[in-house]
Amino acid sequence: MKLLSHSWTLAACVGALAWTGPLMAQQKQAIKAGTVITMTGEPIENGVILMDGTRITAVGKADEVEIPWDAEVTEAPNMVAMPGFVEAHSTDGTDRTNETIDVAPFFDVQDSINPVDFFFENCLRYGVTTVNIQQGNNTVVAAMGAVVKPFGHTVDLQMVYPQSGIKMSISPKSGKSRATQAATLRQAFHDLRAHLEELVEEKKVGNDRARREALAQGRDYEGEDAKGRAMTGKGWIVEGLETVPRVEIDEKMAPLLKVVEGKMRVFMYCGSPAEVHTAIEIAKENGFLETMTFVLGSGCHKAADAIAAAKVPVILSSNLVHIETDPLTEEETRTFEAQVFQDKGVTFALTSNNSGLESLWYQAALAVGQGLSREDALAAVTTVPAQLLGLSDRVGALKPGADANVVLYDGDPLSMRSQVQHVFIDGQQVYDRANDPRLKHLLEGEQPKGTQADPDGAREESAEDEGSEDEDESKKDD
Amino acid sequence: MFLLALTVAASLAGAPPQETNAPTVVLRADHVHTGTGAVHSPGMVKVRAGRIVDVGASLNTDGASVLELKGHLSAGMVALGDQTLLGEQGVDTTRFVLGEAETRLGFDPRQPAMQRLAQEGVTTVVLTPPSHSLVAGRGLIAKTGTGRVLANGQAMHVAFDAEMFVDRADPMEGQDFGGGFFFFFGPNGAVNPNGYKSSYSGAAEVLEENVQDPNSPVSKIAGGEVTAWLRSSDRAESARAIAFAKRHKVQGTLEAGPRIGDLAAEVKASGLGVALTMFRETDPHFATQSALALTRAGVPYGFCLSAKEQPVASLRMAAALCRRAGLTADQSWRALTSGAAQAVGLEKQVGALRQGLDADLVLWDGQPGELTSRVLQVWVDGQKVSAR
Amino acid sequence: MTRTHTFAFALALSIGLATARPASAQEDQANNDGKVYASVLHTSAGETLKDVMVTFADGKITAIAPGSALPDGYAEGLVLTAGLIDLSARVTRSENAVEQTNEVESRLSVANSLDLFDRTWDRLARSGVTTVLATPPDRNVVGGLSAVLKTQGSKDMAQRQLNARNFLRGAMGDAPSSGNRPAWGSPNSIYNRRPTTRMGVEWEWRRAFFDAAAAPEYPELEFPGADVFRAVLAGNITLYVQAFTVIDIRTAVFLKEEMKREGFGDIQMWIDGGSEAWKDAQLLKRSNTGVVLSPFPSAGYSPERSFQAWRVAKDLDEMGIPFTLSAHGRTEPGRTLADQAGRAMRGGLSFEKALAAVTSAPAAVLGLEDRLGTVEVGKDADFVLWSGQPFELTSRIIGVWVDGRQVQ
Amino acid sequence: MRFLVKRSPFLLAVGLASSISTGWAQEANGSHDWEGSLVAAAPSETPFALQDGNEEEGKPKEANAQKDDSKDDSKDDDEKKSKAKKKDKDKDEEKPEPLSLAAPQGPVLYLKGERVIVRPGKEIENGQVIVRDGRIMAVGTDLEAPEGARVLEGAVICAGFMDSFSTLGLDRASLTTSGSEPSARTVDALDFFGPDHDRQNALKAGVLVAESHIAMNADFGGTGVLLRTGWAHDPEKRLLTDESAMWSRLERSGNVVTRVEEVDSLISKLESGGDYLKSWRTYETKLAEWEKEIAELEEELEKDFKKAKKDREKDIEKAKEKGKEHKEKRHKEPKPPRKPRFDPDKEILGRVIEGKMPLVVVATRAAVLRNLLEATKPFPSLRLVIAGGDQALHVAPELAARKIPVMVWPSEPLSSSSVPSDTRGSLELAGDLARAGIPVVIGSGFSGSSAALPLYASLAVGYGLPEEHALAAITTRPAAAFGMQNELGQVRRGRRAELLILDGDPLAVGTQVQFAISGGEVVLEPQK
Repeated sequence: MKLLSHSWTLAACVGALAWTGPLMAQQKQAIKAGTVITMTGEPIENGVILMDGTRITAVGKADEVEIPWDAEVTEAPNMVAMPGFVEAHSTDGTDRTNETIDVAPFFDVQDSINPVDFFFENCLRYGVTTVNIQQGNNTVVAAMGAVVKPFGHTVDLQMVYPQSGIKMSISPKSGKSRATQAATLRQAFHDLRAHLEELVEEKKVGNDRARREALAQGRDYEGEDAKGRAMTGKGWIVEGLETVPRVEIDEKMAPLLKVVEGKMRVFMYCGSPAEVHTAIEIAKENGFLETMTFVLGSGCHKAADAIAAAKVPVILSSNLVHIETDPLTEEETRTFEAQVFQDKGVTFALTSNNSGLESLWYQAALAVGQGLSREDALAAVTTVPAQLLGLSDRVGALKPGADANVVLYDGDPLSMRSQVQHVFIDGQQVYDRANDPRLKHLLEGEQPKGTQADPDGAREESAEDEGSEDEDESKKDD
Repeated sequence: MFLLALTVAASLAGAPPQETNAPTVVLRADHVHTGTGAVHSPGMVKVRAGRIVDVGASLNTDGASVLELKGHLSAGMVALGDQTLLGEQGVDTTRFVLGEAETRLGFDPRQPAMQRLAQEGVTTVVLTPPSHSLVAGRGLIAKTGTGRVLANGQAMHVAFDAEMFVDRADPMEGQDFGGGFFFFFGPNGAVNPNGYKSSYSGAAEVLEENVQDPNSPVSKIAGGEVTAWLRSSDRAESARAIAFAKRHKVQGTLEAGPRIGDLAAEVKASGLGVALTMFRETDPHFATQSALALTRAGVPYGFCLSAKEQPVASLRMAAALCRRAGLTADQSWRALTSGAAQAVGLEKQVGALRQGLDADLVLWDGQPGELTSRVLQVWVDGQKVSAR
Repeated sequence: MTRTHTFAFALALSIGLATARPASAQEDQANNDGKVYASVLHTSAGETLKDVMVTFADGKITAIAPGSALPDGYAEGLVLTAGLIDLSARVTRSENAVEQTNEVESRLSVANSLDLFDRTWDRLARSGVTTVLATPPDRNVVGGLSAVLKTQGSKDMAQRQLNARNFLRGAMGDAPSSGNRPAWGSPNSIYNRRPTTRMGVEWEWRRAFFDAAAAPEYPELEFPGADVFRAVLAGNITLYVQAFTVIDIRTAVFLKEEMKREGFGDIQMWIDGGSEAWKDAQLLKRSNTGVVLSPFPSAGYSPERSFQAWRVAKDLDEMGIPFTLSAHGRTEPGRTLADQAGRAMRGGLSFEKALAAVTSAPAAVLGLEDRLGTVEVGKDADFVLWSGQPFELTSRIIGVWVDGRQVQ
Repeated sequence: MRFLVKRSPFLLAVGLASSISTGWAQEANGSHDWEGSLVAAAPSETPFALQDGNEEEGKPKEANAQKDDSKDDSKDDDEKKSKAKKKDKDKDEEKPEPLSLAAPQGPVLYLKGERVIVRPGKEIENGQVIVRDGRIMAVGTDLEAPEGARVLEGAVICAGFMDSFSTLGLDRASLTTSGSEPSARTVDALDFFGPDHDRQNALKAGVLVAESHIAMNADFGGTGVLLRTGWAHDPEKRLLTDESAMWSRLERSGNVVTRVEEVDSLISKLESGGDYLKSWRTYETKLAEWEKEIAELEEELEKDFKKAKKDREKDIEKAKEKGKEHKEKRHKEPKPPRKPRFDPDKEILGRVIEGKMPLVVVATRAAVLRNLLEATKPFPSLRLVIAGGDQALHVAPELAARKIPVMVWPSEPLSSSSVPSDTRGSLELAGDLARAGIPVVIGSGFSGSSAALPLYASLAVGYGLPEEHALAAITTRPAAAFGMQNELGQVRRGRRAELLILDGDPLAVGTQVQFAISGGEVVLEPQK
């Protein structure tokens, strides 16, 4: 049996290769929709989206775009087409959100993403087509994150942009206070610098000793040529790093070196406004201010000036309206944080991470409700997160050359009464609400194929009594 | 231990000792703060038989011994609603309504804490019975130095705050009935023979019954025959207490929390005095604002003794903080003396240096309202009780 | 155990800062008349008017002039609806708001336990809720009588309370027995009461009704509060029972039908909670029992919680069972009463039905349909002004008026 | 985030003990109720000098800090409250200097006051003060207002009050954590974004400078900060120093044995810090020697390289003839010294034991204090400050001799539960300590509020602390305790401009702050 399966897979691969040629060619598609929201300009009434393989080739008015004869056309006259939502920062989709050790930049989230996690199924249901998976906030320096598609049986099939950035936190992890957290974070960079200086020193001392030995022995000394690369970066530089081959650097610290050299994005969680100024100071000292993005807790709008001055983009907390009661006068002040950041010219993205309140469409709609314009609200869940992740040319908008990620709604995407009907990722339809097995089972009671019925009917656990009122999921501490 | 069962040899004489040909003494000091607005520098106070006969810049002193004093002379301070002085009195949980109980019978006026209060300048203290019940009986007013208990100072203590809801309703705690446990079932299965209530509405119902029942001692507070001490902590409880007082024309004092200022108008309309449980939390903002509001509304108020170790220092600090929040010097001094006396209906007996009042005098080495001043000598009912 | 007066005076004090004194309890009556303009008015009485100017005086609506021009200073696209009504607001219900010394307490009302100074009233008003039914917390089998009041107004309960229909509050299931302890063990607490099981709770109900009904003939069965039970049997007081799971709902309906069978009387009953009402809707239909739906669970990560649970309103509507929505007093964004109506619409309920479920339907249940629930001349001037289509996430509440006075 | 104390009811006490009656009884019968009291009872007979603590050897500050060598031990004849003029030995160096010609960065202020309290015990009638570039330029009685200066007038001009133990700007977690390390810095934990009432009230009450530090219950809680309450929202201007002191808490555990070990571990950690710095210094010297030696060796090798080359070629030839492999000559040279591993905790503790930063030890019991004083004797450079000190009178002579300030705060001692009630300090503690010649500092304390600091000082006067000592306890003494005596606490030329203009005596209850000047600018003025 084992031999058979071996040969079987071998044949399949060969066959697939043979087939890809025409298959790829044959995969031209066109979607005709009542309205097309391109995110690159005004929405187009009855527009067409042309797709070839995994890329969008053309977007325009039905009469202006000529559909090739061999393109498979999807007619959706009374639907709204828009680019898939982009989740700027999510800690779901992995088995555990944080390591126990404080500084662990050498870990990689790819090793813990679970492709069949329920989170990905729910992403499709709400039209999210690109997710930046990072570790949680309960850390000092966490693992390297990755941008993935919520579809695919293996992690590498899902992969869009591996090692997309390192998650750090300036807010105290459990057991630490603000002072000890800041001290540990500074210490991590201090250890890196000490390690590099030690390597360069050893190399230098070694070379000098060899040169003197040659003198003593009467040999001509031909020094080794430098096998490493000189260190670049805006924070601090260790001179002479070119003498040290990069492979000799402790791989536990190598990712941090990329951060200091500005080659690795940093997602810095900051839970309270007081910590913003410490985070900016550490980022400036260690040269990653330009590549840092703040992941903010609620209330950080108070430090918006410092954030604007440092020109750091932010990912807002899913709790859009910050509510604070003055303990003295018991006055309640409500602040819609996105507006504060917009007025101060700070680039901001919305996220639904652990919000428990539906998904990105819900956040965008709530933002419009609080006074943001529709364009800015939609941008904050499509083009802006794409820009933060450095994927502006691939996702977040319907434009020629971008990935063919398209979502079809049966009405205005921000209305309570419209649902996602179809989702295309890389030109392939990955979700169709009409035959969503889970919804069919729940709403029509239809038993999915190959499963037996729950003996006493789908007993829900949602019966709450006054005691165990369904607490808002955002209390889930991650 | 039953409160009632205690017998105490308290000197129960109501009025101060009335000798017929008592000596007259004239105290002359650099400054005499009458507490009614006038300050005589220098000033004299003529005292006979424990009472103030006359106050003025200069009085004829023939036939009286003159006492030269260096410093500032003022009336003794009046402290309200103290629980610390009742020592280890057990809280009586025998019944939800204890109309007949009298704190007077269980109180030792000679205890050291009373002497300490006198030495610090507090000459009159108003005690309320500690209680976990709706009505805890009659409180008492006593002079700290001499330990004299005033006859007319026994207000009926009625609770409107959550202190009265106690989980243990059964007096038989720890008493064995022989042969293991058995218990009485209340009317419908609850073990609560003493009629304890667990809700504001339940307590309100029992209070109404008692006030309307002529042979319950509580009914005497209706119409003001007996003064009342209504204990409340938050504004909702204070509002209910004020409504009750208006409904039954009750006279007396409302013990209120720091937010009472929001109800200053209602308190003024009800005619009740206020005992501010001043600074429970570390932030006095509400308490000082309430003091300002009560002063503006013309409601007489005083402060409650609260800190166990430093009661008088906390009293003077409360007045100082109200002064910093905006009260004038004599407004804050009035809250320590005549205002507090008026709040418990004793304005004709203590709280100022005026003709006819008790001779409670304190000699300070500086302005009485200043925290930097120290108490040098104290007289209560005309007798010198301590000197530095 | 001396209760030392432990309110230690905290010398560690900060000097009071002189802020403005909060408004005095007597709101001045002068400014509760004025007018409101809206592009669209949903009257909840079946009409939708365009470009409307509503004028009101002394807290009552005096005129509704459709078709009036947009006065300057007013914004385009505003929508006006009647003030929202929450029948299960669960506001300021501290431990001491229900008499727990006996298991069946029907005489006392929650009115004298409510704290009208609590900030929750202002937050509720700002979230669009203008009238609430306040009930005692569910610590007893029968908690007592309820109180109907507006979310703004005088701080004196006597003036604040509306004389609406009376409700006797009770609970099915294990909620009331959760605090109890068996009578043996330490017999020193009012919590040594029965029942400690669901059956015990049901027995208390049945015993109370049977004793009350039989007391005229057998005087020894009379107990304090029996007259309230008789008024419930006679239908003058509505029985308002908390029941979430389908088992509790069935128990409540069986109790009602048993009383009818015994000839004691036809109880008017409403269920508070009813999140599993859809599982046995026939029973409710048959017994003509209404449901005040508890807040819909947040979507979270399992569709069971959202898609299915949010459909309950549509299902009950299709089966013709009277229902209203409630938010259990929550006022954070995404959890207010308006948001519950939005979730009902996402579950399939039409906008008109959703609006009725939070305005005219609860007004009828309270017996105040002559004063509340719709925007009509003569009614109370309770409105909510929206920046766009109500209950949508993309619009928010701009103004709320209670008795003609705008809420700050 | 404002820290609202809801724990057990907070008792008023300037280290208040139930033995308040001692103040009274003690007077009458002369016996102090401390066991075997060391202090003569009647305060009025014991003359004591108002020492200004370790005035002289202050921390070296920037250039124009004038070396203040005048020791102003004015005798204070202490019959209560009399303001008799004191004989003032120090020279009157208030001659106005010519103003520097450079244009001023900040505003120039000209303050006029009927009374200018230069420092507790020394006043000028109808004086003027000129403030420029954040410093006091001149103090005198006949100064002209510089052109363009803003004129501010009031009854009393005095130095801003300083709270030596406040909790301003720190959240609860930072305050109560016991898991801190010496290298943790309070400046990272400051948060003034939450509700700000405490700080605003403190500013209105005249408290311009406050010391805050984290980790109350840790053995070493990290370095505290001295911050300006008037500039809390400006990250640079709010910090006077981010290394005010290292705080350490003793009596962390209940039982006696561990309490002794606590002192030993404190000292051993400090010593290891000192050794660490020494090891770095020896490393640097050894490295310099090694480099010199290597340089000489290299020079020599350079010199006879040609010779060595020839010899080598010969050897290779010889080896080839013998058919053996040529073996290179062994080259030996001295090894470079080993660099010690960087340890931030030891580094900071080393600086503490070398006196760069004061060490504030929170301790109350006599036994622990005695043990601590004994253990710190061999380290003269250590600048020790005692905080709490409820039983400090038992070791009063040594504290006075070593001029160790004792910080008293009006709250029950930190570990109220484990301290037997009779030892709790009483309102008289401040007075008794001052009479014993110990510099007294008053702080608002763990559960205190900075805004009431001046009232605590007044109350301390009401219970026996002479008025000048009380004013010193909230101005000059805390400045000296944190090594800022040449910077803060007095109205003298060269000092930082942290000044108040009051409408009455600083310790009077009714006094309000008219203007507050911090960092050379007006931070508080009456609303128009």
